[in-house]
Amino acid sequence: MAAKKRIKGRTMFQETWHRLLKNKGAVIGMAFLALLVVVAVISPFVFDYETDVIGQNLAMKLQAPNSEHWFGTDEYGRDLFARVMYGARYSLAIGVGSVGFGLIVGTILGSIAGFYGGKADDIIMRGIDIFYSIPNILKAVVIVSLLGTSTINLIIALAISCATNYARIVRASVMTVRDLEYVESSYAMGLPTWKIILRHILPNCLSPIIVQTTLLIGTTIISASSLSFLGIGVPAPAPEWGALLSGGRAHIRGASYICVIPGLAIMFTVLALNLLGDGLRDALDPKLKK
Amino acid sequence: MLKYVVNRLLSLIPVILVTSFMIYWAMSLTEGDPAMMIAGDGASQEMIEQIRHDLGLDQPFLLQYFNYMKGMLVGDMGKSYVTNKDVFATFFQYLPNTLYLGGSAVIIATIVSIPLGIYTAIHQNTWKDTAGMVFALFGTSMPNFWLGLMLIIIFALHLRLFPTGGNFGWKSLVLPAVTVGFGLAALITRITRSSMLDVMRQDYMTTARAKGCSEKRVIYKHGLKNALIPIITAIGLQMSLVITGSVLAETVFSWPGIGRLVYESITRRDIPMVTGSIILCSILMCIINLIVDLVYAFFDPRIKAQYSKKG
Amino acid sequence: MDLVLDIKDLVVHYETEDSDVHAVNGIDIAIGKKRTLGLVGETGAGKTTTALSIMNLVPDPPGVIKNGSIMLDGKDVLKMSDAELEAMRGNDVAMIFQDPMTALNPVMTVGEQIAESLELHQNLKPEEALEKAKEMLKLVGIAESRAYDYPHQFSGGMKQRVVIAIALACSPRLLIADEPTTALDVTIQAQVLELMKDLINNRDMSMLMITHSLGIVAEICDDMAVMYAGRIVEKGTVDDVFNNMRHPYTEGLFNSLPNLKEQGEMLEPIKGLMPDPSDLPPGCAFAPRCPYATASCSEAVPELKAVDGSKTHFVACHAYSRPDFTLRRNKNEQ
Amino acid sequence: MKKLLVFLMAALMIAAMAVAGCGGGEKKADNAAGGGVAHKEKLVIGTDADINNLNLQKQQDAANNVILKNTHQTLVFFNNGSQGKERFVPGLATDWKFVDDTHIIMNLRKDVYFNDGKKTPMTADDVKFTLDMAMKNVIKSALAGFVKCTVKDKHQIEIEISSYNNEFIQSLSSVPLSIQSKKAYDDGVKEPWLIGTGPYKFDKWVQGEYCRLNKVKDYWGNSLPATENFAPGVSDVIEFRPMIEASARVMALQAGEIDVCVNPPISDLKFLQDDKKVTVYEQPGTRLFYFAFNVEKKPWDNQKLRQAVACAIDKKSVLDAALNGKGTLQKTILNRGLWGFYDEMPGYDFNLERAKQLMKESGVTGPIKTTLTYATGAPYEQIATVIQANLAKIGITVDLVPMEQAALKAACKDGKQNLFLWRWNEDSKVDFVYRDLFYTGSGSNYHHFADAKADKMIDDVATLKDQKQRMETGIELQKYLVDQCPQVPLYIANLVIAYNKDLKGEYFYGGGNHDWRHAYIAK
Repeated sequence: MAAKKRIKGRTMFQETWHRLLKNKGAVIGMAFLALLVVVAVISPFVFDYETDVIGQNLAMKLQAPNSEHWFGTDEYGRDLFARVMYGARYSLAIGVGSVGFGLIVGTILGSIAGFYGGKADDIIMRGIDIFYSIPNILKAVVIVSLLGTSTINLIIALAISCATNYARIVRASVMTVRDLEYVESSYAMGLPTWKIILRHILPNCLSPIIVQTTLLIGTTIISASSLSFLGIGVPAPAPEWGALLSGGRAHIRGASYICVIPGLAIMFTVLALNLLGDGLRDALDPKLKK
Repeated sequence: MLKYVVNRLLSLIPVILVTSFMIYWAMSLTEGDPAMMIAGDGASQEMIEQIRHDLGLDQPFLLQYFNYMKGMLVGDMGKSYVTNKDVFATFFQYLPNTLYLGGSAVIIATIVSIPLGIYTAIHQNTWKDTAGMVFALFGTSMPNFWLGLMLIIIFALHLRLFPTGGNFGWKSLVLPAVTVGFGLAALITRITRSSMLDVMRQDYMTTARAKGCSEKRVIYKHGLKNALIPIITAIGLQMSLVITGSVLAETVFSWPGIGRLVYESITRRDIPMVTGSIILCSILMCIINLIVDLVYAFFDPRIKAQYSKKG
Repeated sequence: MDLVLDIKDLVVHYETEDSDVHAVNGIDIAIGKKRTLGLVGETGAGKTTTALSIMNLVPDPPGVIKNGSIMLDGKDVLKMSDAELEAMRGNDVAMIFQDPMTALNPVMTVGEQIAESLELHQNLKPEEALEKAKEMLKLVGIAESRAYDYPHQFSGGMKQRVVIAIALACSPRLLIADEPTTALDVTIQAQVLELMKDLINNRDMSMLMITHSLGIVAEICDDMAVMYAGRIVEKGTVDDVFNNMRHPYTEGLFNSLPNLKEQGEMLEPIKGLMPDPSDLPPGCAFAPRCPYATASCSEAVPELKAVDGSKTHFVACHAYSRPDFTLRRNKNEQ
Repeated sequence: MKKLLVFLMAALMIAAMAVAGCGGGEKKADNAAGGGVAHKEKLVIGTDADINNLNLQKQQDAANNVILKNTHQTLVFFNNGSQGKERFVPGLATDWKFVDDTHIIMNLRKDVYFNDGKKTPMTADDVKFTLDMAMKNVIKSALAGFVKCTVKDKHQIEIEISSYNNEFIQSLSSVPLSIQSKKAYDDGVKEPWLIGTGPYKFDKWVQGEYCRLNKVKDYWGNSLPATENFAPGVSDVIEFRPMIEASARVMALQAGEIDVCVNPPISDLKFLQDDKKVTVYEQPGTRLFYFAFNVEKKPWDNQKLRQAVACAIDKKSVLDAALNGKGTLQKTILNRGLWGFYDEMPGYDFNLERAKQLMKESGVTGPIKTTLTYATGAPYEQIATVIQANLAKIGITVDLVPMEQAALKAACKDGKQNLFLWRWNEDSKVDFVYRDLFYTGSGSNYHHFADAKADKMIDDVATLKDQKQRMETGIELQKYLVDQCPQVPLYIANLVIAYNKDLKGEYFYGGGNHDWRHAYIAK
C-alpha cells in the first residue's frame, strides 16, 4: 500500500511539474528564485564579508550607481551591489527559516487539532486564535527583548505567526480527509495513529501547504523588513534587505537608489514567490486534472 | 440564529481571560521598566522605586494581574502609565481612525480585487491571467512604509494632491488607505480567482447557460454569488489584520490609529494601555469574524441552516 | 416529414497541449416533430458532447467543434450569434442534466431558478415568473410552497423534478435529456421517467434521450441511434434496431443485458474496452473488440448504409459487404 | 448580485461616513487681534515626538515641556544665552537671596494672574502649593535638596534646602516646576494642571494628532513691551503636530502643511536648503553623544584598556556618519555651554599607534570579543557601525546589540551591558551631569562608575561657595573623569531646525527645548 502510494506520489509529482512548466508566471518565478539561490550560495565566495560587505570607506560614500559600483554605495561607502547580493542570504534564510520552523510547529498542532477534534481541537484552536489576536509587532518585541536582537530570534519571532497560519490550514484539510474510507482502512490495517497522519493524511493536505509556504516566505520577508523599520530587525551591519531598505529610507529622496534597489530586490523576490505559489496552486489543483 | 450569536459572544470570555493574562505576562517578562520610562533621565534610584510602588509594580506578578482583572470586572481597564488617561477612553479615541483607515483600505482592496480576480479566472493560464496577478501582487510585494513614502513624494510633495499626513479631512485618508489597501489586494484577488475557478467548473453554471443566461449573467449572478464565501472570509481576515497591522503606514502618514497607539505603548512599557488595547482589539476581531459569519448566512442558505441547527 | 433537429457530419475534438481527444467524429442525427430519439452508447462514446454541441455549449477551451452543421428548425446553431444562442437556449432547446445534485445552484431558491428562464425568454416580471414557476413545480409534482426552498432541502428525485421543471418552463420544442435517471435510485427512476413521458406527450415537443439503458429506450423512444467511439454505428426506429439489429456492437449491447425470457443463459459481456478516443484505431473503431472482425475492417472507416433498402434503418459495418453475413443472434432466431 | 451590491454599498457608506468623520481638523480660531505686526493667524510646528502628558509634574518629556512653556511660567527664567552672560534671570520671582546656607528669600511679581477666566492672582500660596506638590511627584528629582517652602507674605516666600547648593535656584527654572493654581485644585477644576499664567492657554489636545494653543486675550502681561521676556504672544494659535517619520515631516514643511520642522534628518537638508520658502537654521547644540563602558564588567574595569579603546575610535568619521559632520567633537565629558566647561585637555585623539601601545600597557592579552548595546535607530546605529569597524582594527570584535530604549535603560541600570552608546542633554545644571552620570550609585550612572575621589569633587562643585575654587575643582573633575575614561565623549550634535522663511520671534535653545511664545509667521 505504502509503496504503491509512493509511486503514485511520484507520478503525481511529475504531472504537477509538467503542468507547472506550462504556467508562464510560475516559470518566470522559478527562474528568478533559482537565480537568487545561486547568488545566495556563491556570494560568500565572490565577496569577502569583512571588506566588501561591511568594510567601510567613508571617502566613497553615497555614490550613485556607476561602472565600479553597479548599485552605488551607501552612507558608509559600502558597495551596495555586494551588500544586496550578500543580503539574499539573510533574507532567504529568514524567509525559509521562519516558514520552515512555523511549518513544523503549525503542522503538528494543526494535525492534532484536526485529527482528534473535540477538546484538543478547542484548546489548540483557541490558543491559535489568541496568538493570532496579538499583533505580530508585540510578539516580535516581546521575543526580541526576551532573547535579544539576533537573526535567529527574529526568525523565531516570525515563525510564530507562520505557525498559526499553518495550524489553521492543516487542521482544515486534515478534517476533510480524516473520515475518508482509505484512512479508516489503514486503521483496519492497525497502523499507529501518528503513522496514519504522517503517511495517509498529511500527503493529502500537501497542496495547500506547499502553496501557503511559497506565499508565506514572501510575507515573512516583508514582515522582516517592517520590523527593521521599527528597529527590531536584523542588527546592523548585516545586509538583510529589510535592514538595507529601512536604513536607506533616510536617503529616499537624496540617494533614492539606496532605498529603491533593496526595495526592488524584495519586491521581485516576493513577486516570484507569489507567481510560483499561484502556479503551484493551479498545478496541484486536482479539479483541473483531466 | 440569535442563540448562535449569543454563544459566539460568550465564547469571548475565555479568550479575553487568556489573552489578558498572556499579554500581562509577556509585558512583565520583557526587559524594560515602566517606572524608569516615567521617571525619565537622571531620576534617582529611590524615585524609580517610589514610582514602582505607586504603580504596584513591586507586587508579585500574579497579584498585579489579579488586581488588574478585578478592575476589568467592573469595566475599569485602568489608566495609562504615561498619559494617566483612561485606557478605555484612549482606545476609543483612536478606534474610529483605525476603522476609517482599515475600512477604506479594505474597500479599495475589494474594489480592485474582485473584478481583477474574476478577470484572471476567466482568462486562466493566459498572459492576461499572469499580468492581472502581477498587478495584484504589486502592492503586496513592497514593504508598506516604502510604498507609503513613495506615494508621499509623488502625490504630496510634487503633485500636492494630498497632504503628507495627519488626520485632517478625507484627503488625508487617501494615501494611507491606498498604501494599506494595495497591500491587501493580492490576497483577495487570489482568493477571488481560485474560488471563481472552482465555481466555473460546477454543473449549475452549465445549467444556467443552458437556460439562456448571458455569459455576464452566468458569471455574476450564478458564479460570483457562489464564489463569495471564501472571498468574504478573506476580506474579514484582512479587516482584522489591518486593525493592529498598519503600524508602518500609520507612522509614515502620522495617522493616529490603534497600531501606532499599541506600538508606542509597548515601547514605553505602558502595561495597562497595551493590555487594554489588545484585549479590546481581540474583542473587535471576534466581532468582525462574527459579522463575517453572519454575512455568510446572508449569502449561503446552507450555512444559515447550520446556524439555526446550532441553536 | 419536417425535422426539429438535423445534425450533419458533426466533428468535435478536445484539444489540450498534450492530447487531442476525438470525442465526436462526424455523426448525422435527425429528430422529427414530436418524436423521441434515443442515443445509446457506453460512457465516453461522445453522447454528452453531442448533446452539448446542440446548444453550442461545448466547453471551449478545450472543446472545438471542428466541422458539421446543427440545424435547429432550419437554423444552424453553429453559425448563431451569442444573442441568438442565448435566445435559443432554454427557449427552443432545453436540457436535463445527468446529476441533479450538482445541476442546481445552491444559493438560489428553486423558485428563482425556474423563474429565471421565464424572465429571460418570456420577459415576465419577476413575480409573474415566480407564479409560473410555482405552476411548473406543481406540474412536476412538487408543492408550490416549496418554491422558496433551496436545493439542499430537496431529495435527489425531487431535485431532478426541479431540473425538469426548469427545462420545460418555456416548453421548448426540443428537450435534451442526458441520462436523466442514472444518478437516481431505481424506484425514483421509474417515477421520473413516467413524469417525463407524460410531459412530453401532452406537449408538442421532441426529445433527444441520451442513455446507456436499452430499457429506457424501449420505454420512451421512437427512434434510436447507437453510438460507439464518437460515431453512429447503427440507427433506425426502435423497432428496427430491437428486432432486426445489424451491428455487432449493438448485438454486444443486447447480449450484455440479462435476458429475462430464457433463464440460466450466460451473459456475454463485450470483450475489451472502448479505444482511447485520443488515438482511435484506423478503420472501424469496434474492430479490435468485434468477434466478426476481418483484416479489412481496420482499413477504412465503414459508412452508414441503409439496411436492405430500409428508409429508416442504417448500419455502419464492413461485414455486410459479404452477402452471406448475419449476426449470431439473428441466426439463433431462425 | 443585488445582495452583493447592497453589501458593497453599505461598505461604501461606511467609508463615506469615515471620510466625513475625519473632517473638521482645520478649525479656524476666532480672529483675535494679535500683536501689532501682520502675521498668519496660526503657527504649526511639526514635532518629532508624541505629546503624551500635560500634567506638568507627572512627566519629563521635552515634547511636553516645549508646549507647557507657552502656557505656564517658572519662578526663574533660563535664557538661551542671547541675553548676556547671566543665564538665570528673574521670572515670576523678581529677586532672591540666600539669608543663610539653607534659606532663600524670594519675592514674586505682584501683577501676575492665572488664565482661569477669573483673573485669580498668582500668590505665594500658589508657589508653596506647587513646590510641595512637586515633592510628591515624578519631578521630585529635579528639586533635589528642597526641604520646605514657607509663605512670608502674599508675594514673598522662603525656601529651605537641606544644604547649600550652587544650583538650587537653577532647578526652579525647569518647566515642570512652573507655578500652578492652588485655587484650581481646591475648586476641583477638571485637569487643574492645565491652568497656568502663560501667554497661551490650551484649546485642544488630541493624543497622537495635535495639541492646539490659543493666545490668552486677557493675558496679565499684555501691557509688557515686546522686548520683555513675559511679553504677550503674537500668533493667535500655535499648533503642535507630532510627525514621527522624519522624512515625512520634512516633506510636510516643504508642502507648507507645517511652518516648523523640528530635527530634520541631515540627509534631507540639501532639499530644504534648495527650497526658497524654507530657512535651515543651525547652531551649536548641547546634546552630548558618547560611547561608554560598564566599568564593572571585565575587561572594561581596566582603565588603560578603556583609554586604548578611546584612542581607537575615529570620532571624526563617527560624526560624519551620524550627522554628516554637523556637530562638534570634544574631549571633556561635560555638555558644551554648561558652567565650567573645559576642553583644553589632550583627551584621546584617533591614534591607532597609541591605542595599540595602551593595549600593551593594559596587560590584557588575547583577542577580545564583546557587545555594544545601543538604542535602535539613528544616530546610534550609524555610530555603532563605525565604532564596530574601528575597534576591529585593534583586535576587538564587537557584536552590535540594538535595543528598544526601554529595554536598553533597564539593561544598563542593571549593569547587563558591556559597551554602550548613550546621550546626555543638559543645558542648565552641571550637577545634573556630574551627579547623575558619575556619582556612585546614581540611577543613571550606567557606567556603574564608583570612585570616592570623583564623588568628593562632584559634591564640592555643587556646594563650594568660593566660585574660583569651585571652578578649579570643576576643571580638575573633568580632567580626572576623562583620565578615568568611563566614557568616550564623541560629539555634541548641532541644533538643526528648518522653518518657513517668514518665521519671526523664534527663540531657540541648543538643547532643543525651544521657546515659541513669541514666534509667528509674518505676512
